[in-house]
Amino acid sequence: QTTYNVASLADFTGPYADVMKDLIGARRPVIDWWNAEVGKKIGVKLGIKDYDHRYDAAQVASLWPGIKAELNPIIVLGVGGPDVAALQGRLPSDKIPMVMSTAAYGFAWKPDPWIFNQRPTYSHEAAAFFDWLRQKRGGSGPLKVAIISSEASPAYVDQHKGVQRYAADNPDKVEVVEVVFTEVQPTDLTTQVNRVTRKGAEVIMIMTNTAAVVATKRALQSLGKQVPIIMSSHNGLAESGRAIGDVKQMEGDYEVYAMAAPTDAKTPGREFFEMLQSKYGLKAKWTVSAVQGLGQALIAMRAIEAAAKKVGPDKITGEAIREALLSTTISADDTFKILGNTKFSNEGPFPTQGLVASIATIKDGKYMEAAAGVPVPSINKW
Amino acid sequence: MIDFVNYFINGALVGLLYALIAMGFVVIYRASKVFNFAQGELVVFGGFIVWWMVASLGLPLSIGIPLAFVAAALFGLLVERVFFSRLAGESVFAMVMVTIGLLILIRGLILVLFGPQVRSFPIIFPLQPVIIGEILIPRSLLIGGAITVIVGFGLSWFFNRTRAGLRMTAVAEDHQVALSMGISVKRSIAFAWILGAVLSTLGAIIFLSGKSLNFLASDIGLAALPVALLAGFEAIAGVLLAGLIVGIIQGLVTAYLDPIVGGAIGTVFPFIIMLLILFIRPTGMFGWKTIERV
Amino acid sequence: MAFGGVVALDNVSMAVGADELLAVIGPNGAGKTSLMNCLSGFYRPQQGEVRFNGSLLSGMGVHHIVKAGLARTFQGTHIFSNMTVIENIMVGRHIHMKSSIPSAFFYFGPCRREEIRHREVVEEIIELLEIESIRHQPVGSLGYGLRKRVDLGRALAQEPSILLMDEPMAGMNTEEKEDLARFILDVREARRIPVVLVEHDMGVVMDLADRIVVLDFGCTIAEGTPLEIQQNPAVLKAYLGEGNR
Amino acid sequence: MLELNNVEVIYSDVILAVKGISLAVPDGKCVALLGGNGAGKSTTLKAISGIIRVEDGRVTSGNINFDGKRIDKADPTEVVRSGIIHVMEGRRVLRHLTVEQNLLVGGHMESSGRDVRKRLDSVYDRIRRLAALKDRITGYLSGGEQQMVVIGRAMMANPKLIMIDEPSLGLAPLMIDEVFELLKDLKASGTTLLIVEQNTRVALEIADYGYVMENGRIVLEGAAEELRNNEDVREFYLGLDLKGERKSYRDIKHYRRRKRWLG
Amino acid sequence: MDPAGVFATSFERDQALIRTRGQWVALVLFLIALVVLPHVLGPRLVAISTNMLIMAVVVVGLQINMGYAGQINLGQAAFMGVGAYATGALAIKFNLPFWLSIPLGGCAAAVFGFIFGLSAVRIKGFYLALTTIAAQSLFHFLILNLPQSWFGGSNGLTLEPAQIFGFSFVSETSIYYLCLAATAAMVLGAYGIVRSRHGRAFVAVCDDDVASGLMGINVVRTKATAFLIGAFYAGIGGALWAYYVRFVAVDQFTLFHSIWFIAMVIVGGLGSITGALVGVFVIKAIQESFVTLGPSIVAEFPSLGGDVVFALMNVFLGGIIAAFLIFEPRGLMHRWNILKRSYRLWPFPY
Ligand SMILES: Nc1ncnc2c1ncn2[C@@H]1O[C@H](COP(=O)(O)OP(=O)(O)OP(=O)(O)O)[C@@H](O)[C@H]1O
Ligand SMILES: Nc1ncnc2c1ncn2[C@@H]1O[C@H](COP(=O)(O)OP(=O)(O)OP(=O)(O)O)[C@@H](O)[C@H]1O
Ligand SMILES: [Mg+2]
Ligand SMILES: [Mg+2]
Repeated sequence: QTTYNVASLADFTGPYADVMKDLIGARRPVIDWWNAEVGKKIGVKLGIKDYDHRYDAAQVASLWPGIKAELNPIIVLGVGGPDVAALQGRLPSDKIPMVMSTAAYGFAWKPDPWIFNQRPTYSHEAAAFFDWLRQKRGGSGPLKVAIISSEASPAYVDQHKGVQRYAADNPDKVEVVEVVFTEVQPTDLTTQVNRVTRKGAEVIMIMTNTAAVVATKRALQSLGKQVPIIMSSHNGLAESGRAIGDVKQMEGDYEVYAMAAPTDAKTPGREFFEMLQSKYGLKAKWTVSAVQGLGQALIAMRAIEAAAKKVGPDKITGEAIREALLSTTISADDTFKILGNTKFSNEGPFPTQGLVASIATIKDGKYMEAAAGVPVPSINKW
Repeated sequence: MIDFVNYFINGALVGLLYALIAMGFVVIYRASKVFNFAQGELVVFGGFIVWWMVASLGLPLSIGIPLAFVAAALFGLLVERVFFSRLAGESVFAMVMVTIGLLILIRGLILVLFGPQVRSFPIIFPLQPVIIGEILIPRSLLIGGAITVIVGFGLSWFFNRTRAGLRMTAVAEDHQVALSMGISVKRSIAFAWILGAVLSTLGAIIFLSGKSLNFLASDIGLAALPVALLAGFEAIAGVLLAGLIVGIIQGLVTAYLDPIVGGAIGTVFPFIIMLLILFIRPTGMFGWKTIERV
Repeated sequence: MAFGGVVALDNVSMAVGADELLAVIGPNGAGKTSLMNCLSGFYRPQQGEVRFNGSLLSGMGVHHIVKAGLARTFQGTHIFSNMTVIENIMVGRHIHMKSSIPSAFFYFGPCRREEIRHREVVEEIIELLEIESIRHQPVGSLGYGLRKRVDLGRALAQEPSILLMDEPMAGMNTEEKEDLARFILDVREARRIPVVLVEHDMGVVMDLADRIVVLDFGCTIAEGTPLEIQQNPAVLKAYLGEGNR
Repeated sequence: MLELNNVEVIYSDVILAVKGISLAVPDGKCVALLGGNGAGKSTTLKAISGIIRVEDGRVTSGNINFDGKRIDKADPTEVVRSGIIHVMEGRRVLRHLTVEQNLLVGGHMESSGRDVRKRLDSVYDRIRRLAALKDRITGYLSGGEQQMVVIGRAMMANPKLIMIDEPSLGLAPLMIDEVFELLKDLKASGTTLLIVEQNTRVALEIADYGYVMENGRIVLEGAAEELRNNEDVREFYLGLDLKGERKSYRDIKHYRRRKRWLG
Repeated sequence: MDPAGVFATSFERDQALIRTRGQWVALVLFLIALVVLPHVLGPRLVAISTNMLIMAVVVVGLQINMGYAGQINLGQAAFMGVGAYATGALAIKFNLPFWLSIPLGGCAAAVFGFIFGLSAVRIKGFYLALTTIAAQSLFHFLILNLPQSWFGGSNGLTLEPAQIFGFSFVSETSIYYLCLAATAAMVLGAYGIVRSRHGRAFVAVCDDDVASGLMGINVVRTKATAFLIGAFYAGIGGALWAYYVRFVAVDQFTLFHSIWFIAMVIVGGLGSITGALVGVFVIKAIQESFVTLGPSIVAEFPSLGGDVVFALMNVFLGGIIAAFLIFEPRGLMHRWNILKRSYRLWPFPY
């Protein structure tokens, strides 16, 4: 039995400290489970260690050499932008791949990846939703979309740029009526929301943060308008619902991401989660963050499995894992249907083809899946 | 046209909110000559106190909010006790630097005491907007604006017309002279922070009523900074006008220029206005002129 | 020269000859300091002009006037209190030093040589003013009198071709005044430059000045030799008071 | 009423500025503290008023008593409340405030607004000049005018003891007379005075008793009369030659003539 | 400062930074330590050291700006960002070698800083300092809204490693040496600047700008120069950063970063270059040890729960800075100077 290490980056003290409990809470049990049920069989044991990167690229950069020296990891579990920023230049020379939990960013969309996102970019996910909603709406005209974004972070800008690109390339499908810029904690959005609704927006996309969702929701409420909001994983229905006080107020709004939605339904993913709870001491709650952690860890585990199969359990290297990631398809069953069939390619850090997204909503006050297996369209680079 | 009026009114009200936050800067400055970099953090802290009293402990608004003000005042006092009482008479620069340490500390405290989660802030003012014809005014901002104007003129009266206000002005002018006249610098600074904390809490209530709250909301301090600079650090009532100017211009720019530029020019515009006006009036519109004598 | 309603200087005309010690006296608030400020360019007179060696000074930037050779000391203390005595006087050498920022960045070489060269001049001044023992003390911790001496040293370090002094003796006891008077005379002797002196100590003024101008409410009320001034009834009434001969 | 016993003052834990001085200011009298630059006169006053502490200084030994109470450990505000006002050197006006506001600050301890006005009027009465300037911003006043403001401000507090650091500094002769007239007036009305002064002649005129400081120590003390006749004081502080004539500044020879009592 | 009994015998001697043999020995030892450090310490510590070196350049610049010229600068991170972006753009678009693009990055930042400094023409005192906050928001706005082809917009810039004669600075150690060389040069330069007439002009303008004007100092230019130099240092730091991380994005240079830089200056002590270095070291060391310690504490006491421990770390960090400010508001260097002074006077304490 050969022991290898996995480095787990987490934001304990930075801006996303609140979701970390579920995210890393899900990673660890997956590895324990894998060690016990898969690793044992193939002769591989994995260790894992958490590092606090404060969601700060400088911190990641200063941590990384130490991680390499101390842990000599064969794979890294990353969180978000700063990890990509600080490590995308180094991983190729260090020959260690990184698997991300969040969606990808436009800035990391480069060929020959060492970084792998289980999900495409936020814009891809949004586009999948728009296509779905347009079909659901019926009719022929493009779906009129308003975007509430912010320049507080380049990641936010990236999101709306991607959607704008999609709209520009597919004028028959999506029309962006306006991009409204706000601060991280908007003072009041009534006038802005009023304006976009009068421009005929059929849906409002907010993938920045919950504060913006809450402010928009309040604006809609005070205007007496019913326009659905589409959110993403980090500011989704549950978070926004909590932030506004009651998830019932999010009735009719949506969240979209290329993973399973953490609904109450007895899905395979849910069963896997409960198994981890009962057998491997998983403490995280069944949230989007936990799903991200599960998906991410599973991708990593399956890649290691594939690599072990190829090069033998005692010869696994970061490079071999990357090879395995690029050459094998990780089937939906391998990830307990948390992800669809995942096939990475040399084109970019996320699967450019064959991805599917789930859409969740609040209906009659209950969180539930609105659609699953929604195909993610392809978008040209922006 | 009606749009324009709407943006104008809303901008003005948001501007008044900035003015209220900026008043926190000004009040602390006026009573102690300390420029408080931690103003945004004070707002968030005040917000969390309100959240804690009302949402977490479940006290009714009529009890929770006054209690929150008391707690904020105590916190202000605590800040003075712990940080500034030892520094009385030290250079003002040192005190200003302390506020930077305070900023970092309060952030940590908020994380420990209230956690990093986004909290739902209680609905203090009714959500229904005031609707006049086609003009639609958010109620919390409207009530807040009215409160701000009253508080602004009240404080202005206090600092400019009362003896206690004069005493504090003396402290802000020159700590040593104030001491030599038997004025307690410590008490003045304590008062400044109490007032600053209470005002920040009030600001938080108006800002956050019915919205969400986590420590990132402290950015409002940054947004209010140009207002304070524009008015001049000594001008309490002047902050109202500066707030209106900044708010209205920002509102209109966001509405009409952002879509053209395709970027958030509305957020940088206050800084540009501030620079322009400072070039014309180097100590803000109503700030004390620097006296240069040899 | 007027500030709002306050007329600080009203139609004052005067001239300082080369190598002359001109004293300006007058009651408090007469406009003496304002006059000095006009001369040194700190105030811009609304009317009239200041000429030095034929060239027009008024309207020039303050630091250009200094470069033209005018140095001054200040009423009260306007000394750089966080710097040591040496550094203060070295600031006086600023206009004579040339080193650019890049050369300062590469300190060793021309910049250092220049520093040392000027340091020697400064040491001479320190010796002249007898402040050797406090050379390295921060000026902020010095008493009032010593500060005034450093102030003078700083002005001297500029190697001015005209020196303005605003109440240099204030805050000194007789002995120190004597010292300072000596310094002033020495400077005049050594450098042969005109000096304009504002002072309230009549002993000093009468003894040192070649000529005296008396201001009151911004107007010249008398001008003449010390002896003439002492007899002038207008001056006695406005300024000296009976018994202060 | 004010007594200093063996007081030592240290700045920043290293600079010993006052090295064990003792002095007494009796009730209703005027005491002058004379001495050269850097002798420690201002430091002594600051030690009494407690201001020293904000300059990173400390009274390290000895004690200061006022009206039988120890005040060397007291807060500056308490010292002022007990009736001592310190007029600091350097005309520390509150620059952005008007003359009247400056004076009002001085009267801040008065219990009611009416009492303050009354004091204000009496100060205007005593210092006519200030009444004329009352709405001017003090930062722009001339040096002498500022000096009047700070003295007026001290009077506003109605203190038992006024300590004035160099009241004549920068004043025109006529004005010095005026100020000292004022001080005499104050003294006559029962206020005790402790004056630090470089203008030895006028100081000794008003003072009952004088101390001469050098290098942080008291080197000479005596009744004003005595001091005036002391040979050294005459030469070094009054600038008189042996015959009692004032020497001309032009005639001073350039060498170190200073005779030091100590170190 | 010399111990008792040592006197300067010449002006050169009096001005020298290092006056006794002991100090020389200490300095040489320190430099040797810096040089051999990568061979002794583990890579994590080397990385931290590299980080500290980069910060040191930025903070030394801030020290000149703030500690000497008295201008609080809230835009230092933005200036650093300008340097990083300029360097990145030059290296990518024009293929400039690093020894050209780094100084040019510094210059770009210097120009940006100078423009803000020029507002000293009209704006004075605290108002001037606070206008630098506009630098932050302008920088952010411009990078995100200028054409993507210039500075990459929201995509940021990705750099190739610095290269010279076919050697590329990829390894942690090589980057460390690159930064060490640059930082040493910059720090030495800083000592030169503050001892020259410019340094004195900065302090003079800070102390009393009216009087310094009347001493022949061009006040506006001096203030603007202070910003220029501060920004130049920030720019160099940013340029090194660009080659270190090899990816530049706006969110690496936020106001909060500026605030930390200021905290470093304060902890070290205003008005001392050495203080700036000490401040960087202390804060960074504390920060890094917390980051390192955190996960182990959680591993030891899982019951505590990660977030609580980490939040407490934040409080600690803030508390330490606040404690510094309360008990040593003038920074560590001030304490050190007092110690030295008593040593100099020893054995005669007063
Ligand atoms: N910048 C200014 N703004 C407003 N008023 C001014 C200004 N400068 C001077 N003054 C006024 O001008 C008058 C003359 O002042 P100045 O300082 O020249 O007097 P001075 O003769 O030097 O008196 P002193 O001997 O007391 O120093 C004063 O009444 C003063 O208040
Ligand atoms: N804040 C301070 N820090 C350090 N040393 C100080 C400080 N203030 C004064 N000193 C030192 O204490 C000594 C006495 O100073 P002080 O101001 O009491 O003198 P003084 O007698 O009032 O002189 P002057 O007549 O010049 O005003 C001086 O040597 C001075 O250097
Ligand atoms: Mg004058
Ligand atoms: Mg004194």
